[in-house]
Amino acid sequence: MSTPTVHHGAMFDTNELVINMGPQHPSTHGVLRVVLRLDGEKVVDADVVIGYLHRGIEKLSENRNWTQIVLLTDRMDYVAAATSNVGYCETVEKLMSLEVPRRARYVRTILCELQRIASHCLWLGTHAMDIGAMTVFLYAFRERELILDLFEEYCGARLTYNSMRIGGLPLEIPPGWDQKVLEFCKIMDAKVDEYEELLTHNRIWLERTKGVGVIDGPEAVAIGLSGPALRGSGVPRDVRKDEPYAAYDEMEFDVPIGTVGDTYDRYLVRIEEFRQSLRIIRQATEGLPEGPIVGKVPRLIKPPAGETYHAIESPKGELGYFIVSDGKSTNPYRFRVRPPSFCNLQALPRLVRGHLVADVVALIGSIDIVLGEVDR
Amino acid sequence: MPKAAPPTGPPDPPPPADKTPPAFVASLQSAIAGSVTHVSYWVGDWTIVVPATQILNIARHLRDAPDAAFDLCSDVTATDWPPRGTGRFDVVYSLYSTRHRHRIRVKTIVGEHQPLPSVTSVWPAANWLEREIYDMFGVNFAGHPDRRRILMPEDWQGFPQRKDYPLEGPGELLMENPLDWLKLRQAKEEAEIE
Amino acid sequence: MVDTFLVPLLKIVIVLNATLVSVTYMVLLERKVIAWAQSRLGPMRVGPYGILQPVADAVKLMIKEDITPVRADKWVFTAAPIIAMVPALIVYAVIPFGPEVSLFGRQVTLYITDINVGLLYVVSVASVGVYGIILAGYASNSKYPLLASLRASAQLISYEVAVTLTLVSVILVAGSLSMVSIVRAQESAGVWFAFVQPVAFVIFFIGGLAETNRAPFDLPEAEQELTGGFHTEYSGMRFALFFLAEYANMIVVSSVATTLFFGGWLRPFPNVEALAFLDLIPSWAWFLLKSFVFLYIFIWVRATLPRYRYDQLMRLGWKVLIPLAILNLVVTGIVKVILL
Amino acid sequence: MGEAIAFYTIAAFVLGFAVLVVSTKDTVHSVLFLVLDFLFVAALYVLLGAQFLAAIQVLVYAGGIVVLYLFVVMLVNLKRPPETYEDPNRRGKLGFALSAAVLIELGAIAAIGYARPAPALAPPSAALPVTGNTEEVGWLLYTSYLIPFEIASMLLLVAMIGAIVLAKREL
Repeated sequence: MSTPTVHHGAMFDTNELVINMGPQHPSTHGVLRVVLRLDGEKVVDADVVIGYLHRGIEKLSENRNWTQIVLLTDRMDYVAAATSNVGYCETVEKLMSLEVPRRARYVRTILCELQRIASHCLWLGTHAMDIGAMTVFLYAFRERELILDLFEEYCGARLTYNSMRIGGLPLEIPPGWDQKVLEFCKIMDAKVDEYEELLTHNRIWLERTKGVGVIDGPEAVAIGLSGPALRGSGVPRDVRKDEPYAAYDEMEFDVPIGTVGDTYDRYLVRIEEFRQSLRIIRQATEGLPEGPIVGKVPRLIKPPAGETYHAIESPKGELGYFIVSDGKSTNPYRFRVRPPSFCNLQALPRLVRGHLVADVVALIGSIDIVLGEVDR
Repeated sequence: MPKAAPPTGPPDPPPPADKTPPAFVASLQSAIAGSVTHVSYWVGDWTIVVPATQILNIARHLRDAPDAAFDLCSDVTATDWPPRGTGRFDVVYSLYSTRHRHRIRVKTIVGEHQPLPSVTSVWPAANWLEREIYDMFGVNFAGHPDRRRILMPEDWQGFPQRKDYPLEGPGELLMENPLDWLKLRQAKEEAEIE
Repeated sequence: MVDTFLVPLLKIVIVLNATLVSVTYMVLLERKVIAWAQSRLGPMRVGPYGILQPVADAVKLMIKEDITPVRADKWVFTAAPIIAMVPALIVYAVIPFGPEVSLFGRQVTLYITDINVGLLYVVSVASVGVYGIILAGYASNSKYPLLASLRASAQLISYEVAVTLTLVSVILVAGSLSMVSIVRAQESAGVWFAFVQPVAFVIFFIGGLAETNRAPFDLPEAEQELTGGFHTEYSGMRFALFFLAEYANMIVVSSVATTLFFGGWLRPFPNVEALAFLDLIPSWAWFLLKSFVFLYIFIWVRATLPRYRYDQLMRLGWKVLIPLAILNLVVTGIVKVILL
Repeated sequence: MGEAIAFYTIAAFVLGFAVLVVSTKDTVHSVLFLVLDFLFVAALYVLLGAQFLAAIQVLVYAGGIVVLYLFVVMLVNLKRPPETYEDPNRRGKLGFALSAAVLIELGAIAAIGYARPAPALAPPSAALPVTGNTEEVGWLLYTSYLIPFEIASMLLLVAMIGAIVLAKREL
């Protein structure tokens, strides 16, 4: 990094302090490294250094067959693995022009929304913890545990689910599972209110989040923010509404947006998304159609030559897959992920400039990144 | 698996007769002459192929023209087609308009050392995405404000996402010092001959 | 001989040991209370309900490797935890745990000493404790601890002003600086000073949270921002000393709050004869009970509130608490002059 | 006897630390010795029966002012080598002049002290140590020394405002 520069200020020579936040730091949510240049406690500039968790998933995927890749997508956003699975499978289905049965699309919707709640729980917990509210962390993890139980019952895994197949679902949902999902919705409704009681009107929380990291709509779009971080700035962009996938076109839900675009707005947006997700889960579970769970999938998956980009709304933002098939081999020619965390993280230096060190952790939490996805 | 000849590029089929390209493609063509060399439609996605030299003007037009208004650059990526020789890389921009809610894929073909103007000035979002392409493919972005490696270590040799990059990786030594690695490999081969 | 040396010495030994034991158990209490607040169990493995956890912690910390960073200022690095710990302990010299009682046929006072500037002594000794934190941050030769120690010194000095101003208004009401006399003044007034000086009490308590680096003012040791703050580079017993000093300070603040605002060892309503049965509980037990309530509130606050930011903390201290404390002082003075 | 031993021990510590304050190379150590020095001076006050003064000494000097010193010392990088050449003679001359002045002053005080022995101190009243000297100090400050006290507080106020004006130019 550059050497500290000496300012000749009004009266004294003051040194800028260069400080390495991470890659081992309790609030960088993994192995993120932020090189901060500080003037006192004020951030003059920040440089984000990533790649510590780079496993070459894109390169790996170009050497695995189409089915094996599902399992690699688990390892990207490991707090929302099912969403990555769905995104990948839908992209391949689009490439092959496969018809997915309605029941499978409904279950996908349920899983995606459960996953969104789980991911937001983790976000809420760590975000609150970064700002010092430690109890919310455990409350949020308590509810996330319930979702993990549901996933475990569905596919046997608790973190990396491998829960999708190209063309549909690998498994029929267990008997009684839908009832459990509805029960969970009932519990979660009350819990979201509990989180809000602890934080939404808490004076310290308001002071710590309001006016911190303000970014307006057009700038947020330009810098590539997506998902709740973009909606916090008042841009009603939601892939579920704009380019519906799975069964979202049959669901009724609202897209919450913020007004100012500060950390508090992003917080409110995600809290409201809890409720909207529950609403979607209820609709999908109650209206779950009967029928097959897998469409007409050829035994050997070999999409015709061509390329496509398909995006879904992951809990972090727009998760896109750009896949090129050469039509000859059994693995993709080019496998590209548009990771929402990566693109959102890009805005971090812009957001932290001029704020204090304590706000840096609040802002890292507020854009909700998972380093597994940033680095792939 | 039989070793097939390496592909030379995506088919990029032209749109079927019943599909007409979106209006902004025509207006782009008329605003900047020769800007769209090919229009393709495949599984619901529209793709235009544009010349690399014009990319900055095209990007600006696509962002600012009211009928296009592509304000969100959702992805920039590349594909490597080694048999094509001079123009081995496809650089693919996936654009989205939050106003009109439509998408377009803009594709341009560049060679290994051929400079490609960076679109960071048009879409700041492209900054890291282009850095990643540089890191992974070695595409030479001109005018990029911060052209460093992003995912790989700063002293990494080679560009891992290229198709001719060894799958087993370069080995520990190559990473640190490629010359030592070459000597070591040579010595090893000579030892085997004896 | 017995009265001048042996009894005080015995008292010092008892108070020191009781303090150190209660400090270790404070840690357990904190973990337990926070665990219950967060629907967890807390430590459960060492002994029934984890009751021996402090012993295990102490053993662990003692046998841990004690690391001194290579480029640290070794003397200061070693001295800092001691400087933090000692003031926290010697404050107990003037804390009155109870009045004079007769024990084994001898009149014994339940405090080590009662000096006529007792309150001032508490404040001045506590003000020296900040050196431990500042020097720890400086001597570690590391950036996070340095930032933390800068935060700490600014924070402690700012809040010391507010706390001292509230103490002055209590002194005005009590008419004495001696801790024992202040309790006696509450006895004769028949009311706890918390009801006479509610504003002073609130400011004192907020200031106390800040002075002991407790949530929501735990900026100098904010784990999420400064990776642990001033004790980042410390390990083993030296780290434990900082840890113990923080809890010892919490007990000091609770004890002082009890003495100044909640009648010290006095039972509730000390002048109401109808409640005389409350005297069955010995005076020191009342004192400990009241202090315990404060300690519980300390922990409770930590489990509930997020952390303040540095500038907000300073704003609260300088723009809210200090003006309020001055105003309170002036009003107290005027009322006192009018009433006399 | 015991008091005398205590006094001379403490005085020796005071002087010893004072020497260390000026002789230590490391500025932070020097500040630390200053704190110790203040603590021993406070002990001296206790010995003289002035507990109030002792407590104030610790509170204000050790706990307040020196913390600010330390603050400054830590923030200002003093390990930098001197950048400009300074005339070694000039400093020597100034030091010589200063120490000579101090010596002459000390000599004059000693000579006058010999010539005029101090008037015997009034015997301390028996009631005083029991009630404490806080009241005494208060009475003195607000009666005999009211004007110097008020002037001192004005001076401090002026210094404070000056410091704020200097530090915050954009106000």
